[in-house]
Amino acid sequence: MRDERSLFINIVALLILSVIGFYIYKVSMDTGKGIKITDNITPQMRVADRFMNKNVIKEESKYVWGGTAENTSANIVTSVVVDYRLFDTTLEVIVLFVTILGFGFVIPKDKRKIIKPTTILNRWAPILMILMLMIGGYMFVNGHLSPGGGFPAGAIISTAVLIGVLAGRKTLSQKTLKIIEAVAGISIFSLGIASFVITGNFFQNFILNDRIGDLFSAGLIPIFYGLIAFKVAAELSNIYFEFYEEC
Amino acid sequence: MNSIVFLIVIPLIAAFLSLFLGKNDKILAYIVTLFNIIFSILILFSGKIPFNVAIGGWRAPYGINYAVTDLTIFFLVLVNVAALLALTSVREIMEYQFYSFYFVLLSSTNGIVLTGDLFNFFLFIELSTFAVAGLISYKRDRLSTGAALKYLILSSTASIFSLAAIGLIYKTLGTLNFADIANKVNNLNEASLSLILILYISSLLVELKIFPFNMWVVKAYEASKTSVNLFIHGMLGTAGIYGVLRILLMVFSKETGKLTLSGNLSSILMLFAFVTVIIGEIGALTEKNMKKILAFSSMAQLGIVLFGISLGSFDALKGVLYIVISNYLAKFVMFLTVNEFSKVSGSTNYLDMKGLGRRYPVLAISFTISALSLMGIPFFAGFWGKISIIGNAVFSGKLELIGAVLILIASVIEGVYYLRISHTFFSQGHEREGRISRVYCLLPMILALVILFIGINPDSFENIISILLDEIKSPEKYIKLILSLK
Amino acid sequence: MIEILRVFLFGFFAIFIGLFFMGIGRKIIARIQLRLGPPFYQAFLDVGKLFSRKSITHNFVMDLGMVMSLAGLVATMLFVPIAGHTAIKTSSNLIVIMYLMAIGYLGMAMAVAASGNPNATIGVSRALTMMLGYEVPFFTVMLGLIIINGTSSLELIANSQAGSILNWNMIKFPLGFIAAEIALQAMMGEKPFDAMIAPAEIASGPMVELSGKYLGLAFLTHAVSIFVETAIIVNLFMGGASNIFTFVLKQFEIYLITVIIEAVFPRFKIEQAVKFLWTVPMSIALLQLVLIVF
Amino acid sequence: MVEIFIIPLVTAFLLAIFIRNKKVVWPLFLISNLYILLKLWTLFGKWEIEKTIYTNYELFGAKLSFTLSNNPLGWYFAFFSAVITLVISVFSLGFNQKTKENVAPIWMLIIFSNLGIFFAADWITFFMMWELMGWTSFFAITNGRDKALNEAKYYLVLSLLGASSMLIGIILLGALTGSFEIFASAYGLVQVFYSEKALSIAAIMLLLFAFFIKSAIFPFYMWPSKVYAVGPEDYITFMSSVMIKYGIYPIAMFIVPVVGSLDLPKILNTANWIQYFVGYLGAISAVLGTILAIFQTDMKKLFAYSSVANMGYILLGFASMNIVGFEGALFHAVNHMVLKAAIFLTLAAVIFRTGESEMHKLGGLVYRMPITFLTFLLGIIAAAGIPPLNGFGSKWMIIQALMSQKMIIFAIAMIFASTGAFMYLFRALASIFLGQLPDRFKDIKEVPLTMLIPMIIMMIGMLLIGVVPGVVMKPLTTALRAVGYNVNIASWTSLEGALKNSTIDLTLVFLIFLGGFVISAIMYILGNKSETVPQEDNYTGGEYPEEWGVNADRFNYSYSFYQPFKEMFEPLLEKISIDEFFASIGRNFEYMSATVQGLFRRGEGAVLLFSIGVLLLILGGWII
Amino acid sequence: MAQLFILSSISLLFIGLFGVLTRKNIVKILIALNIMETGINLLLVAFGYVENGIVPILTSNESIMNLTKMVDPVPQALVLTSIVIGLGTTAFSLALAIRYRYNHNSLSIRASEEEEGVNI
Repeated sequence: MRDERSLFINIVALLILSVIGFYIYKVSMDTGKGIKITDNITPQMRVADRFMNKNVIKEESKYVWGGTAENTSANIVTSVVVDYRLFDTTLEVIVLFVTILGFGFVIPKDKRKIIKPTTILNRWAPILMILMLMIGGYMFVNGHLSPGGGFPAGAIISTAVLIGVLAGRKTLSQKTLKIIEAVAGISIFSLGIASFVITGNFFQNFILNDRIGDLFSAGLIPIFYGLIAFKVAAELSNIYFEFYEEC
Repeated sequence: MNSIVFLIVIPLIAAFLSLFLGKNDKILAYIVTLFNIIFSILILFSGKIPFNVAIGGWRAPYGINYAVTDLTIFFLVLVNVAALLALTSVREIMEYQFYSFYFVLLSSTNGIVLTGDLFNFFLFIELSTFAVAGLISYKRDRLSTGAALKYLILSSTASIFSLAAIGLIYKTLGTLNFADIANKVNNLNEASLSLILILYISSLLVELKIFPFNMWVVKAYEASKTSVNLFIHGMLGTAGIYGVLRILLMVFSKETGKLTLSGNLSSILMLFAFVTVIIGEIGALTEKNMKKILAFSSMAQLGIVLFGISLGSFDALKGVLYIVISNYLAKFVMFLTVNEFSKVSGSTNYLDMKGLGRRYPVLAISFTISALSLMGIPFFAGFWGKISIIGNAVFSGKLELIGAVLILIASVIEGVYYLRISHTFFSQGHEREGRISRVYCLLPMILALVILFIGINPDSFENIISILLDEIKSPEKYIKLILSLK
Repeated sequence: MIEILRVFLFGFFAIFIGLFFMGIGRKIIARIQLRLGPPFYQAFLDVGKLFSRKSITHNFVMDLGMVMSLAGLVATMLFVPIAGHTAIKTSSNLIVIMYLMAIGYLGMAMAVAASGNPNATIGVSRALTMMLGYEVPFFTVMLGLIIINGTSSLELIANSQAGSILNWNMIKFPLGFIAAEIALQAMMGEKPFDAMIAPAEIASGPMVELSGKYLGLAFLTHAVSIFVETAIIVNLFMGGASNIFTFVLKQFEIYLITVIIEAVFPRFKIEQAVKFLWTVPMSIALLQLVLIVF
Repeated sequence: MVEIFIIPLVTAFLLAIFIRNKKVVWPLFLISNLYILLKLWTLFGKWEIEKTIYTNYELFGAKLSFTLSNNPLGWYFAFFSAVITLVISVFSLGFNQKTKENVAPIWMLIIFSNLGIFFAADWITFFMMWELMGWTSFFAITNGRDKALNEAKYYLVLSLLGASSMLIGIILLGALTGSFEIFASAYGLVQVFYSEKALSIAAIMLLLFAFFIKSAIFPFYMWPSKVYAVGPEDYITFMSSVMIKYGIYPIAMFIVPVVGSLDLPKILNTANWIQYFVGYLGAISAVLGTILAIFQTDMKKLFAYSSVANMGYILLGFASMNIVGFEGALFHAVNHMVLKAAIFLTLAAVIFRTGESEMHKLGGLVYRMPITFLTFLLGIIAAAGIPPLNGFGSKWMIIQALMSQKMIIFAIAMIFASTGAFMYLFRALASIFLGQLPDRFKDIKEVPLTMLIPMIIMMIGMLLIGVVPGVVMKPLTTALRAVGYNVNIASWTSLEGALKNSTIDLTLVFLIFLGGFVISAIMYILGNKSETVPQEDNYTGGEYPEEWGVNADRFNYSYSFYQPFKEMFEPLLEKISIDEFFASIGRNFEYMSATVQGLFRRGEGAVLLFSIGVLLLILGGWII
Repeated sequence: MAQLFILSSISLLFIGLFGVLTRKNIVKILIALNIMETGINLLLVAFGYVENGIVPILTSNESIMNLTKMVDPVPQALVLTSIVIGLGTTAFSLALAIRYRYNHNSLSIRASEEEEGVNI
């Protein structure tokens, strides 16, 4: 507490937090009628039930392993993210796009000192990069079957780029990254428009009749995930290049 | 009518394209904005309103849906027209990021108005936050960096609150759809609902510039360009008002279309509202910087809007809509005037603008008309709002009466500082170098004439408002529209 | 035609009586101060002398003002019933009388202010201040009488006291009479309240620049004002009179009181005078008023 | 009916277009005013004319409509204000030759609202016109000059406050009586008064508050002195004569009938408390206005306070709740219009020639501007309420009414005020026109003909109304009869009092005065010849002691004219300084403003305040 | 289990909020914000948690039988989104912070007010 104002603010903050805490406690202890926040509500009582049973459109439809369903992704989280609530996911991509754009925009462009990479790093970098790219590729290709998907895949790919940057190997130019980013972004929406043209609904999965559990299943989901992965990778790499450029 | 999504998608695609077009971004911006306006007007006259669009074909409570009702289309047109009007104040060549942010803001404000899903709504708000933060920091000087940072930190905190509320809603009601929530909200426990509402309202009020939540406003307005001010005012502000109307009156309302918050929550909201009005007007009283004055003033106007909403009467809501439209038009006129004048005088201090009203009477008179409308003087649009809100507040109770009196006193203060500025415009000044093209005087004049027209002939606007009120009066129609769609 | 004649008759009568009173007053004061004093007709001699002399004027405003001052008081006089008669048949409204009197003072003030002499201006300013001082208590007394009689006609008030001496307002409302008497002292500009003239201090104040016929007109104005003011008091408090001699006698009684007070008192400063008028006679008058109304 | 509203609007628009061309603006202004006057002339007696505009705008479940109707009382005010306006606009023709700024378009808008206020048949229309007049006055007062800003702001604040209170009052009234029409709401208010006492009284008080502000009644008596001192002189003439009556008209139109028909308990068997409330405010305004006017050195401020005092008289007339008092008040409104216009026109003429409004810097102008002097002389005689001129009759009626109602304190206040009026009026006369002519004004001339004609018209007007009061009283009684009062006027020349046997014939008074004048003139002529000498000859011995630094300019002795009197009142005035009170409010607001601005400039605290907001919400939600 | 998650996430939220409220250094504030975001993510996941639940991924025919045991997939999807938003916020704010440091030569949030001479 270096000055009185800080002391005052600390006390006020503690006060506020304690009141909020006590309020939450009181609400959770409430005994009134109706659904309470502490009630034990299972996913079956929520919209998630339909997502898990994959019968959003037809209530009675049942599905079997290896058969077809309205959404053929085996990973239900993925089907929520990339199919049922695909628009959220695209917006999320846009959020990333905007923030990285803002990042590049406001960061001051002053000179930085370059530290020359060591030989070990320089040598091992390509190998690491290839490994990482492989893992990343695997992740988004298998996003509809197992945990993972576009975002982690993109992050991993961008880490590969980071290693390249650290090793002094300029694998990509910023211009290329920008193009990748834009093309991926536009492609996501182009797919949406395509589905609008084909089925009349935006972002509708128009590749049907796949089998659950197959690698090539789930219609557009892997494609979307791939595009997202590229976009995320390009955007995150952009951050590294922001710093690298000034070297 | 599934093509309504293009209102959001086309600007987003344009945001990507803007990375490459360089100086042609401006043309792209105009094309996209015009597209949005024309498209929304086409929908307005298509005769299919109301309708509901399920994204990806997933029906309402499960997928994301965009609902177009009368209220939606009204605000949609307002937002898109605001975008075009604000774009006209962009004169110099901007870096491409400016346009990218603009496109994202355009798409997100359209999305805020269109969406029927709570989480989607949250995402659009986040998106607009980042876009606005980027736009605020566009100048990248001391002031704008601080302002953007302040705004970003504040709205991130708010977004965490609202995310908690969304989580709680999903946990208790198991749905994220507006209509579904409105359908089920009566099952919710009283205390739990007020917790959720407190968390959610506090984040909404940040966008609505209500007093303890609005520390970002003044700095943000001061630090940014006029066009950005107009974006914040016309697009984000209008969309925010829509959000409040929709969420407080039609989603979390236990009675039809009324603000029925548990406990004294609505009293507290009212308290916030008139404190905001007072704070805004008092803050502007001795201020010299025009942008800050306008920031304080728009804060106060939104305070009146919230006051009207929290009165919980449809007559007052009508007044709110009048205030919204009056504030919407008036602030455009004012910002555009200030923009032109500050270019000639070289500063945003109104004392430096002495005598400009004599050389450019059209601009100065338009400014005066807008000021009078904001004060709620008869013959201008704001009057119809003021009389309705005050009239309903007087009989609602003690707190409401105090609020009404305070708002009237605040409008006196508003009169003092606005007419003082008008006077400064008309007083004797010295000769200056710069010139203002007559073309730029045209837009404020037209907008001021619209204010005057609504003020003299409220019939013209009354019919629109009665349609909007009808929708707010019967949220069950909205619920039926969205949930019964296969 | 007969009206015009009456107007002249009444006017000159008032001037005559006023000058007569003035002369007697000077004599009485001299006697009180153990002097011989001038003869009682000295005032007539003075006026004659002044009118026959050549005089100095500065501009037309002075002429206009002096004429206006006498005109105002003569006009006032024509409203006051003298022993039941007025020059022209009117309701002899008290308020009209009070206001008409002011035009005389205004004319006088205008004339002397036009002379540009600072002493005269000071005198006028004191006179006007004094006016505010005495008008208020005097009016308060009047108000009581007006309210109790339900009329503001001086004639009716006088008539209502007809009969025995016990019907006189002087007897019925002694407090009011005392207040009115004090106010009258100030109204006439007599001794305790003569700060506006104060010969030793501001060289006779308003009169300082007047000479010849202007001073003569001022003399006449004063004479008429004495007549008017005493006549008002007589009508208000002493029940008027049945014939003109009794009336003048009653007027003289009033004037005698004034003159005696004048002879023995020193001078108030102007603010002292106003304060005195607003405290002593005013409270007496208010007390009387309260007694009357409630 | 409609055209008298369209013409001002169109003219205002045209004036705004031709604003730079003085040769067009002022004649156009004049023609428009002439047209309005003629049109109003034709409207006399046609009380049934009405124009309603219907809207879809709903308030309290009823659709609003705006009605303008030719109501008799409104016509009475509108007509005389139009006459005065026309005269002033002739004056403006000459007066505005030199000025840089141009107040005409705004002024025309005010004339529009003027007509609207007097012809409005429902409160909403009335309120709209009222507000229009408020803000336009602000611009008219400043007229683009920075030195007038503070005063204009003061006026604006009061005017907006008044309008706000009026808005609440109207809303209360509308909700109580279910109608916004003025007459209907008056009837309705009388009906519901006993069941909804508190609300009804609140409505009346709120409306009175607004009217008092506009008419500069006691707590708000400061604005005329501030505003008149700085505004453009010709506009100020309009303001002081016409605009200050805006509060009077609705009181006569609404408050008096309502309070008159209520059966409230009487205090001491004289009058009810509302009457006393109104009356005390009127009495305080009359007395305070008089006292303050006595102390002014600026002539426009002096007459501003004089207006305050006169508004006090009018209010006293209303407070008497007596038909004579009522008539007298309305009569005095027009009398005051005429005489204040005359006085302010002469002041404007003086300022036009000398550019000086401090009285002690002027003097002796009578030798250079005799007609102006004569107008001024008649004006102050009228203002003092001295018989042959027009101020007397109405004042007399008001005093009669007060006496007949036994309102002794009000009557005394009125006498005090009108006696005090002699003091300040004479002071103005002596300082401006009499005394010495300063050297620097040796060469000024009488004002041009366009400015003389209005003054002469005003002189004739004052004399005419003073001698033949029927000129105003006839239309007034006709109008009042049309509204439903049982009044009459015996002849063109006489006035009826409230007391027994108190009819006075003003023509007779004039003739008697003439008789007195003849006697006096005979005496004057009888005297020996007189010789005109320069002023200085007599008391300065014909020369100025130059080595003392004294010259003719420095020899003016009217700066602290009533110094002893002032010393008596100073402690009292210091105690009740309303001005200081308002100023301290203003300072507090400025301090708060700086605080709020600081709050928003701070870097930290944003999230803290956010959390405090959440905290408040929690506390609000908690207290179930 | 779920209570534990919720309690820990709420404590994370409070710690973060306290940090945001009281810290002067912008970087510390951003760290606090990140803590809050972590807390909220944990909270959301905890809301969707089922006692002894399994991952909502179909791996075989049996897992279709066990649908009722699966945890709620929707909060996880939301969290996925909110993580990205958190990332974006942090990145943007940090860039702004760097710019702030560059402009004001300080990272204190009071730096901006000190030079403007605010004293309240």
